[in-house]
Amino acid sequence: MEDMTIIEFETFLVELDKNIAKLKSVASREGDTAASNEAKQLTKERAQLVEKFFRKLTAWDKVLLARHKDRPYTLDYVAALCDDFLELHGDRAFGDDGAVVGGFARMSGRSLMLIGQQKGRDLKERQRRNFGYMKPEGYRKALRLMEMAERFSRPVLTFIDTPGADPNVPSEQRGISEAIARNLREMSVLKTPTVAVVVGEGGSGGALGLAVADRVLMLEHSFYSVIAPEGCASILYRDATRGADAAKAMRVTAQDALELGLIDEIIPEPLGGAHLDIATTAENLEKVVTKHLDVLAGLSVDDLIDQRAKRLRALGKFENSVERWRTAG
Amino acid sequence: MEDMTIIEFETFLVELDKNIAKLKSVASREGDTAASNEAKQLTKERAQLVEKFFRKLTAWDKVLLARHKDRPYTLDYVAALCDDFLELHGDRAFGDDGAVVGGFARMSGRSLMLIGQQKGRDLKERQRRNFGYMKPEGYRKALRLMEMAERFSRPVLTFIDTPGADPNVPSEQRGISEAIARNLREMSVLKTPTVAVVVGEGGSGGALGLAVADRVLMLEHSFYSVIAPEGCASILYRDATRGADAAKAMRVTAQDALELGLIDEIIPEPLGGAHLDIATTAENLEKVVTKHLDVLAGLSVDDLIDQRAKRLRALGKFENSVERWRTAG
Amino acid sequence: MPDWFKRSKSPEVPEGAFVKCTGCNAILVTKDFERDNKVCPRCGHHHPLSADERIAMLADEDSFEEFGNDISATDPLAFPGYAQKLTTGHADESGRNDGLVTGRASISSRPVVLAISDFQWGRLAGTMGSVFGEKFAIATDIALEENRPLITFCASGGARMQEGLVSLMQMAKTSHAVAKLRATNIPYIVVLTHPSTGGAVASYASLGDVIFAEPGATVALSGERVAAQAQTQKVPANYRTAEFALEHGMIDRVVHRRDIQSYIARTLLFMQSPSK
Amino acid sequence: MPDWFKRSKSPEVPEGAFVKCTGCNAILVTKDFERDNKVCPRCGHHHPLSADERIAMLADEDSFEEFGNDISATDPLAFPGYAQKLTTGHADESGRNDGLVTGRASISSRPVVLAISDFQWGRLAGTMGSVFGEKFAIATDIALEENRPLITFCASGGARMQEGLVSLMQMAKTSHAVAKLRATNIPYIVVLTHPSTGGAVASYASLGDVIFAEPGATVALSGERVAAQAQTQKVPANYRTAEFALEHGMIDRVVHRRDIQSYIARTLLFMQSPSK
Ligand SMILES: [Zn+2]
Ligand SMILES: [Zn+2]
Repeated sequence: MEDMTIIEFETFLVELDKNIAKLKSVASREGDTAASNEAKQLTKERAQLVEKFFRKLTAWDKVLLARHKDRPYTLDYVAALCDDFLELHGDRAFGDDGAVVGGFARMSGRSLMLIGQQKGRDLKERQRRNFGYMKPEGYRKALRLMEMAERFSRPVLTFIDTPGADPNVPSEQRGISEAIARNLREMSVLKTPTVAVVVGEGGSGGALGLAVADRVLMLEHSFYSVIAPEGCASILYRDATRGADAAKAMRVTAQDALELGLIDEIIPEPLGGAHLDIATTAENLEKVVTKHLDVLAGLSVDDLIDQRAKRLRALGKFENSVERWRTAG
Repeated sequence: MEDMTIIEFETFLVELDKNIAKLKSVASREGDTAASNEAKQLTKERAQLVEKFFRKLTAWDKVLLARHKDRPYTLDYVAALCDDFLELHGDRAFGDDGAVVGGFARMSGRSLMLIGQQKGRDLKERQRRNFGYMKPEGYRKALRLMEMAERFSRPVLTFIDTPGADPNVPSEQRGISEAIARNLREMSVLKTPTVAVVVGEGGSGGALGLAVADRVLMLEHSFYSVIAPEGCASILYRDATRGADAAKAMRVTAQDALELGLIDEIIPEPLGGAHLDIATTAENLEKVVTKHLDVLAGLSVDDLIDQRAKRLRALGKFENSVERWRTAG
Repeated sequence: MPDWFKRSKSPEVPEGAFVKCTGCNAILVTKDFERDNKVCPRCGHHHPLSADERIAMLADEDSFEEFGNDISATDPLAFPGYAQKLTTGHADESGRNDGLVTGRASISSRPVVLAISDFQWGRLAGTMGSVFGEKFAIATDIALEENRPLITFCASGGARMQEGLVSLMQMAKTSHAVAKLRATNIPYIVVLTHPSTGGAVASYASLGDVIFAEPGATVALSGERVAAQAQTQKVPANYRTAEFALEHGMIDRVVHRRDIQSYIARTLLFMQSPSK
Repeated sequence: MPDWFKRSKSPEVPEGAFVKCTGCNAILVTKDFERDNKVCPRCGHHHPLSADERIAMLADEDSFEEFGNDISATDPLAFPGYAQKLTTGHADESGRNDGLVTGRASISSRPVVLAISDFQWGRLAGTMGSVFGEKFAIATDIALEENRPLITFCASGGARMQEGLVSLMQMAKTSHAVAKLRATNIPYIVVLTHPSTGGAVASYASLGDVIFAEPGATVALSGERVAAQAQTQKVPANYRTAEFALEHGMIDRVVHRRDIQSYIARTLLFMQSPSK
């Protein structure tokens, strides 16, 4: 059990559930008390196993959960949370990037600009959405919508879920670096409240390009990393399969990010992960996001910008002395 | 003589000059006084013919002069006028459009952002510069440079010389309409003095996209038109070869534009056209541009924006009565 | 006659009670056709609407108050044939002075200013002349003074050639008007209808905070003939359509005519609801 | 070792008095090579320079006053091998605390702030960690307080993996610093040198009012291997170079090293000369 990944554990649970079901069926068909008792016992043990497993998820388990094929995506949360969502399209210069959706949303009686990275469910949608890898036109569409929100004094809520920015030739040609950099700059001084929630994969600069905000939140089993664990592993260990070790070394979990002071709050997921209960996850998310939006709405624009500036200026871990390393050699 | 176009007239002059040269050569070689006198006479008549021809240039002659293969282009004026010119490239999003050049310029002791449409001299350069047809990335490059000028409180000087915006599929794909429209909007409120000079062809929206300014000037033999004369002719007369008639009907010359109150001043060209004496043309241009820049430099930004707003708001010829047309039928 | 003009002509009427769809040739009951805002239920083709039909579809009942109808064009160039077209236009049953109809109205009880193009007026193809520019500017002034969103429906062949350079300048005038709205954060919504071309899309009609378009509408800078002549490469199947513009990021949505009122209302709700 | 690292290594020295060009293998006289700022006169290859060499080339004599050298990294994740690299870096002869060197200087008598990357420091490939971010922010603060233009030379492998998410945040921190410069119209000039990749170009290094690049410098978001793996289509010959970036509109000019000082001076003259 100890060495199982979350995906293996889920497979194990499926088998276990089949066994329990079989026992129950025998018990009810043949009135077999022993079978009935065993079913009860196994059900109890199952719950304990799940508890135990989820109490000590590894960083790699979090990575796998964040990438889980059934993980809720932005549009799943939109469906669960929003009374209205009018999706808007296009960067007004080149195209409309399917890897990011955005538009007017009504949530808890509030109008906000909701922008989220979006993967696809089936192969066709995945291709259309480029597996969540945003292109330059995606960042530019997002910025257009954020600037519109600023003009009309609406808060911006972003959902982060990407393996990274699109690394292909056409994206380099159209300035993927510039597009991300510009978003970082403009989001850092956007004159309206902004909240970013990492709901799945927080893949390096591609994630950050939508995540410079007054509040950065993470779902319990999401992760956020400067480089994909596999990429780190291939540099660090010259072995891309050692992603689990790299994930641990880089401390990519929501709990790590909170400890490092880089995020504001972790949004709890139901036991077993968000995909097992989207409604509850969405409810938790709404509660936390609303709490922060309420606080931010109470600030003047000047205070908002000032607090965000302080927050950004303070990022980093360093010492005011160089002695340690000088003497270490 | 009456029916000659300017191009035919120039050909005629070349022949005439050959005759005069021949007569002079005979005169000097053989001491032929008659030949010498005839040469003098022809030279005198030549000057009168030129005077006379240029006193009554048609609208079509202006069009032909503005498109003349030897017509000075933006970079010719830059070479003649600027102590320094540091060309800058790119729209920071897609490409660098060769049909427009722009950069830091020093002119008459003043730092300004100089932006101009640029045709090519030889076939290769013409292709590289797309014959002066700007693409979306050209308008976006120009806007980037204008916004930089605004940030650093430098005036913007634009040179207009284009048959029109690029009408091809890729330009539609990348939003040629949006790019022009955005320039019109942003130039209308740019917080720095702007002067536009039509130096050659002022081809419809493609020209206007760089020509919303505090002062709009035109070289004496340039033209500025809502649609290419040939395009107008093909709609109006169903005959694209009747450009001369259309040019007259649309009143496309600098003199017409001044009369209609749409431009501020006409910059004189040397007799025979700018291409016969670039240095003098550039000198005239510098004098007039500097005069206007001096006036604009004396205004506060608020006054500048206010005057430009009034100017734009007042564009148009209409009456405050609908009676005339109601009763005309 | 330009091709788009032919394509956009009103449906033929074989009998008073029936109309033929210009999209699929289906014979439709006129009453149903009118009720469907002239959208064919069979093929979805959106037939042209007059400005009055648009206003009826869009504005709360009896809320429309027109303004700007007291000015008219002057034929500043004495351009061949222009006076005749102006006379025809002014004689038309709408009683309008130009192809742009402007007025105050409310949409779902929200006060707005409307600026709606009528493609047919004067057989001038919704072109932008001086009166267009001035009415658009007046509409903007009122939007600014009364803090009302400005909503415009575009149907235009571009700048009005018959007014020469004066008409080109209307692109600058209307774009500047939009700049003023933008500076004061007054919502500006554009709906592109068939056809939205030339100077219109190269100015005010590409500058909406939000841009919607009707299905199948032509949306392009260049006229069809210019486009055809200029092409040296393969032209995409949906070239110069609203769907093409959407694909290339130029507009926010293609919206069926029956939904446009509600999309505008939802947009205004986003832009205008009190901040919380 | 990444490929760009190999390509950018210092020239081999067959004898003390000679160096071999890594671009064309020409044998060059060391004295001439140094005088030419390590640009090969034969093939034009721009060899790497240390921050001190850059400063000597750029700043008026004796004008450079360093700041920000009193802070150092903390290895917040206790990341494998990081402490060793930091120790090595601090032991290097430059006496620096990080691959970013910051200070006041003047260029053609104009006061500026410099932030110059040293690719070699700590064998950390000019990566952006917390010290990089803080020094860049201090440089910006001083530029703001003293109204000095900020000039940065980029040579970076991107964010510093060894500091995990903390280093990713330096992209936000430096980009925000640029936003502050921009809001106060203080000139910000970027020079991209080999290699300018990853988080650096996806933040402060793509945000210059003006961006110059050295010929042949790698300029790209993705590392070479990632790029190679990800490609499904033909890769252009100059892919990921300064020349490619210029062609695609991302930078203003590719500038030969001997001209860079003068290009910066001319740019400052434009941005700072008194308005007339
Ligand atoms: Zn039909
Ligand atoms: Zn060499």
